[in-house]
Amino acid sequence: MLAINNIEVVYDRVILVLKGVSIDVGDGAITTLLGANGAGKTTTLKAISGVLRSERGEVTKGTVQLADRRIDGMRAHDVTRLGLVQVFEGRRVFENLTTEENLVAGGHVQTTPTVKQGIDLVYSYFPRLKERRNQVSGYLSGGEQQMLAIGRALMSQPKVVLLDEPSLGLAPMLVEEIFGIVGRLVKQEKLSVLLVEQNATMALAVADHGYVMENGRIVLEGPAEKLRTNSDIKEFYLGLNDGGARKSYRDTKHYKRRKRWLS
Amino acid sequence: MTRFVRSWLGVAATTATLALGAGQAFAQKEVVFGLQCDRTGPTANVGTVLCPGYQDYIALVNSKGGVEGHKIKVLEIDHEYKVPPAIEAHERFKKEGAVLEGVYGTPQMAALNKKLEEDKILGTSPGFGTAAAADGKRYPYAFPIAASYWSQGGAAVAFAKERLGGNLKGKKIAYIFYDNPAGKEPLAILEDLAKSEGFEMRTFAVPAPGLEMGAQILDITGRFKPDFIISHLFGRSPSVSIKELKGKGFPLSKVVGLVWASAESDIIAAGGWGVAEGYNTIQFAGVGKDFQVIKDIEAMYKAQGKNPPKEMDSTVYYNRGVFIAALHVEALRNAIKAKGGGTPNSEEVKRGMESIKGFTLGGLVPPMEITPADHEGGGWVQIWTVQGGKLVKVKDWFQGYRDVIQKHLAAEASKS
Amino acid sequence: MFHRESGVFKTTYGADMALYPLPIAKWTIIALGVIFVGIVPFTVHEYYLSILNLIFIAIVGALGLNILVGYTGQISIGHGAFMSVGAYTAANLAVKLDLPFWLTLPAGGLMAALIGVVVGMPSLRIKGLYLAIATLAGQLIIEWTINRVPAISGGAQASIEVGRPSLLGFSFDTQGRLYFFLLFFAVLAIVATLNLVRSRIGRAFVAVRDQDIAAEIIGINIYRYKLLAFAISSFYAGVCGVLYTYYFGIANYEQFQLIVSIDYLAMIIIGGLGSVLGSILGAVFVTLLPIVIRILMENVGSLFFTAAEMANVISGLRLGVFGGLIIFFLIVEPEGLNRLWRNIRSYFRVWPFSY
Amino acid sequence: MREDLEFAFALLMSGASIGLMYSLIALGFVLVYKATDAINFAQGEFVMLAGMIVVTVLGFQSPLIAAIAVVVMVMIGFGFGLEKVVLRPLLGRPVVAVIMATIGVAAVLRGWGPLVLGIETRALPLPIGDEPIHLGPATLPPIQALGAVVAVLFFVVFSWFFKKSRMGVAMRAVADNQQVAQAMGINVERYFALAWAMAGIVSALGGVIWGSMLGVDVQLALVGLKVFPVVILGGLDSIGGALIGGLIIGIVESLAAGYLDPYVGGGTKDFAPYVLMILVLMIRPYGIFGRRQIERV
Amino acid sequence: MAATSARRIAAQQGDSQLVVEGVSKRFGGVVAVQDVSLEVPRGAIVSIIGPNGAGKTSLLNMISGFYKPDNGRVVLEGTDITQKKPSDIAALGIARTFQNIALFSGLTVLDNLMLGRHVRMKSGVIGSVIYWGMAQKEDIAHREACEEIIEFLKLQDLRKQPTAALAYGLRKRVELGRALALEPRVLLLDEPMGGMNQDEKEDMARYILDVNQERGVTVVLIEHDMGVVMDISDRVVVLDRGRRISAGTPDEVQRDPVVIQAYLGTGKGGERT
Repeated sequence: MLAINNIEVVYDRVILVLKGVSIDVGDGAITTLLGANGAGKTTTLKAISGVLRSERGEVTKGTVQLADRRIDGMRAHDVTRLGLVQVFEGRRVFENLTTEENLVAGGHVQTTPTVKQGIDLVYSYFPRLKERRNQVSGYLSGGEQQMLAIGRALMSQPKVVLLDEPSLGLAPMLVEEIFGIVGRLVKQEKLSVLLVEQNATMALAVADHGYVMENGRIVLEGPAEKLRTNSDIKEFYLGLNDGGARKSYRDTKHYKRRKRWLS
Repeated sequence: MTRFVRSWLGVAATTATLALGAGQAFAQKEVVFGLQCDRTGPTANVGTVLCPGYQDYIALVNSKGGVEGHKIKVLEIDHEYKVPPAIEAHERFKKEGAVLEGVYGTPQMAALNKKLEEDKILGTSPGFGTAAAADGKRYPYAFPIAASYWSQGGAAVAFAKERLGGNLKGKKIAYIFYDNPAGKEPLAILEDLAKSEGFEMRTFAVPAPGLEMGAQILDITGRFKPDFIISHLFGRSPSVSIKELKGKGFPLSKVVGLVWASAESDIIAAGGWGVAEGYNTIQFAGVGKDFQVIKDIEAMYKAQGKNPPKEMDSTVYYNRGVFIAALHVEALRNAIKAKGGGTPNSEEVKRGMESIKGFTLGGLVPPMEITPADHEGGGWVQIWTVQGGKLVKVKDWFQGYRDVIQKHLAAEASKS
Repeated sequence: MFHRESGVFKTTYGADMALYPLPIAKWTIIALGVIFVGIVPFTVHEYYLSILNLIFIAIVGALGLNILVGYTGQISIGHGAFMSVGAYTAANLAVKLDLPFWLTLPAGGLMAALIGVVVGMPSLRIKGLYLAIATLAGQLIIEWTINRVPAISGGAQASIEVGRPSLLGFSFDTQGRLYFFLLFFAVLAIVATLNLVRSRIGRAFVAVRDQDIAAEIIGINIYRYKLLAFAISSFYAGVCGVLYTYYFGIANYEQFQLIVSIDYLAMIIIGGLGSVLGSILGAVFVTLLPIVIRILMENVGSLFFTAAEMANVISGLRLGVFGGLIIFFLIVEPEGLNRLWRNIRSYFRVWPFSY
Repeated sequence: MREDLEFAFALLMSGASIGLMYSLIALGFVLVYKATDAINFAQGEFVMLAGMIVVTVLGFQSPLIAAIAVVVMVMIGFGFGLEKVVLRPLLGRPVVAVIMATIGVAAVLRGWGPLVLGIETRALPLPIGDEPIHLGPATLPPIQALGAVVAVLFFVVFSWFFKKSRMGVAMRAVADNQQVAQAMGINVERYFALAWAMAGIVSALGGVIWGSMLGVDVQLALVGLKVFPVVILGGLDSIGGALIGGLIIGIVESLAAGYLDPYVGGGTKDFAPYVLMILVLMIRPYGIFGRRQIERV
Repeated sequence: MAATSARRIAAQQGDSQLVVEGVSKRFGGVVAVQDVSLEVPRGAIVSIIGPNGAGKTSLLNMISGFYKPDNGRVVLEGTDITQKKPSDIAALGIARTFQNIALFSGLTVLDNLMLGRHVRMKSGVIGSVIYWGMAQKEDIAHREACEEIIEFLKLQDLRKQPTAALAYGLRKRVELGRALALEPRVLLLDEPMGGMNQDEKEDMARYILDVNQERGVTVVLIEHDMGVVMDISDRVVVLDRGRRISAGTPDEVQRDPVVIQAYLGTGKGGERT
């Protein structure tokens, strides 16, 4: 569905952030992208969705292919029109708009009747949003805002959704609820999802396929169940010891050097 | 790299031209006049007409061979009504050896007063600046050379008295003024006259920029209901006052504007000559094109194969520019004559200015007499009234309450 | 201030925190001192000294405004009014009590600081444009008050004449003498600002600018520091106003209207927000720009325009170029002349091995 | 007594009508701020430019309606261009930078406008007559009545636009978060340009009406000074705020001049609105109708 | 585990360094915190957990004085600090970090730490302007204290770097350093692990434990990562919709059915669909 081939991203014309990244997002599947802070995960998403341009970044090499169209170098609003939409980390809703106005804005590329249907569809997945439809979204709770952010993205009738850290700052129970809904969406609405997560346990639990990123490069990839059993992944992303049991933070030794796959 | 080189090229070019500019002063035997202008600031409506008038008159003089064999070079500097550039302008004039300078703007004149004295260069401030500067002993280098705000105030009351049948006892006069020092200056005279002439006066302040004065005009026409209005406004506000008074049905023939509320542009902006019919204006220089000197300037343009500039149609300010230039030239002429044809220095030009007498330029300049004691030259004004689409002279050169003005000047002098 | 270099090792914290961390910087300062004290005033025409004098005064005001806007992140478009507060305070003291400049100068500054704090009060609750407009209100109210209260303004003309400053019988009454007078205060202001911004208080100002909530929670009383910034900034403005007063020989509020506030804002924006060197460069630039444009046009413009057209073209051009340059700097070099200077310097430092 | 009441009523009417004229200018400012967060200190110069264009076109003997059409088109184009060249590169920069940039724009317009379009003061006659409209004891100049009507009309149209139309909602979304709006398929640049173009339309009509009232030359730009107390009082991003703010400021000015001035002998109407504005800000730091910034720690 | 048990004993003896008594806070009509009490024993690590919008950060804001509670009071070592200004509370020794990093981005790492010592410094305006002398001496003295923290947090290479350019995890560490520079008696940490990967979390946990054990600083922690919370806390307080629903040792809280129902869920995150 979505294929990223060996892209490079440069910020401010000098800072090389992505150094040849290739990712395949399967049709109707959840693909997850794991990695440390600053590894370039969010940049990858922005490079795909085209919002990079507004941050003085550009794709200098490689291609991004949505179905059979090249979308690298396209502007964000055109990419969205083609059926790919990004949900930003930190649930960036339009704080001064009401819930429903957020949804209307999300359906900007669609016709008015489609927007009406879309709103109903979103409410069916997120009934809580319906209760809050006329509330200014800046005052919604964190979980509701995350739901709104996802629901708003659905409004453009996307084929591919880029989901950036939906669990950030949410309570464990809400995280579960949201991932549950995402799972249902993928199945019922035939979505393809590229999921960026810190919460590797959760991400690998819902994903079909996974990539691990370090310093702007993909260092590891494979089916999710395979990654779950990888010993490096276990230690550095899941916090498990060799025996598979969780080790205590109390026992962590002093500031060990981080392992690098490629050094 | 390239940006860097380019910026240094710019610096080099500037330095070169600076040097060139310095060299030019020696190019020719000539006398330098400095002229400060506001062509872009809050009073640009004055400067953009007045300064061309000045320039044209000097060009005319030069085209006729100059003054007693001396050509005049005018150095004009636009200070945008800011004070520091006015200081810089003065220093530049001084460097270029200017023998006199036309200052423009009340705060600029205030800031330059001391410098003029220290550098012994005379500066003129026709129709603005402090009225006390008429006293040549106290301000030896400041030359109002036209009716000060005090004289204008006196003249306005004199005119009101005439219009109201020669007696102001029991009458009501409204004074509507721009709420700044210049606007307040005539108050001293007006209050004094209110007592001696027995009229009731009330003041109505209009804060800058005076784009709107509905409430003040309501107050005047609805509550105070005066017999006469003296209007001392600047910039855009005169036109607003004319329009508002007209709208409230107040007879404009009972209104007189001091010198900065009296130009054609004010009448045009107020909605045209029809709207302003009857409005009276005080002038310190002649108005209209019916002067030999104006015809000469037109002829000069025609001789160059050009049409006279549009600025000439705005005769009030244009003629004032000519007026200032003419007095400057006359001062120079006197100085050269006194020196027997030699090139005078600034001190000598000052004495030349102080001996101006009987120079009327065909009626554009009043019969003023500038003396070491009186730098105002007598405080002469005319009254012109809007009649049938143009300004018509209704009262020739006169001085209003000269005795009262003198009394105030004496009082000021005793203070310092 | 002018140099910073890697590859030099400091062995004490004191050396690491010094104002001029490199020996070469010390020599630059000494050289500048020799040029500005020993050479310039005795070789340059009085006209150019008068321009330098205007620049010196502008530097004091620009530094003050930069402390408020650049370092503390508060906006003021009422600085012209603070200058007039300083001016009238000094003028009244000088005329009515016959005080010398070394008393009237700090007095003017202090009074301006006091008024500045009052005008800055709204900053405790409002930010950004709202604050800018509140200070504009301060400007209008101060102007009105001075215009309306003869006890302050000295009468209908709102002008108070003051004599030239003098010290031990030496009167600073020519451009050449005023040069030393103003140079002294400009240097004093520069050194004081450099010290202030690297001190505890300067750091706190930047903290208030960058993250006011975090600043508060690590123990910086943001209200106190916002007002302190207004006070210090207005103190500079007041001193700047007093310097103008001595330089003009008169205090007159019409010399300090809104347009002055805007000119000073232009200085620090063009020079560089939050930079001492930027304030200096900005003051130089804004003062010189109209002069340079005019002189250029006087010489080059006659090729294209008649004398009559020239006058209008020069005026329009000056305003147009001034506005254009402000826009240009904001877009192309947001950090202002300060940054441009650093680029030039680093170009030279590696010269001839660039690129 | 009756006379006092009549005077008070006349003051109110005079203040209200001029206040709506202020709203007309302020609306352009609010539109731009609401959609793009940019603060336009050149609003007065916009109006000046529009006025100059109208009188210049009228100078070619063209009918008024054509002149208005031309000025609306030119101002739309000007708004577009200005956004692209000046404001867009300044996105995300501190308030003071945007303020200063628009002050720069103002200087450029004041410098070049008169050079190109004529320095002299010109009248801008509108075919609406001079006979004041009588409203009981108060009279209203027809030009102010026209200004008030246009201001209210704009208010209705723009309120509907932002609340009800999808384009309006999209524009508010852009104002809220540009990057996210982009990702929702909204062409942010087009909406920014649209906002400036709308401001251009408002300025064009503001220029026609104020130009007709004051005459046209460089000083027409001074009307821009009136914008600030109006928009701050009403709230920077509120269309209704601009309307009500204008009304309040106009009335306060009027009452200050009528009742305060006689006691202090000076022009209080210049700063009375600002004092009121500061008082309001102390209670509501975001203006009467402005939106509270949603801040989280 | 000796240190831990000593602390437990201190807690049982009621040596509470920080006491929050029945505080409430409403915003408009919304109740953010309702009648919440909290006792923080000297030298303990106390964690506050709960769903989003439970009022955790609001509670922290009330302790650090950024919000004034509608009811109740906050007492630090016997001093009522409820109505004190945030800056005064900081001066009394309560430091904190923020959920969304709030460093002074225009300043270097060193200057950020020096700012942390602001309340421990005294030079006034005159002193600062003259600088040479008192202010300089003071700056140097405090510089030493900051260098010590720089060493502790392994920030030596970054001293003169502007914080805006640092990686996320490092910025969190600098923020911790800035809080430590204050020489706090109580340290409030708002999601110090938020957005961190495993590696960074382990480092941060280690630092928190060191701060607590070696420097004897009492720690109040908001964190969503249950692993961290359960491992390093001495006590856990659970909030839900502004109310305190449970409190106790990590084990007690983990087993509390109310907590499981409101917050933790099945505890086997994600294993569904």
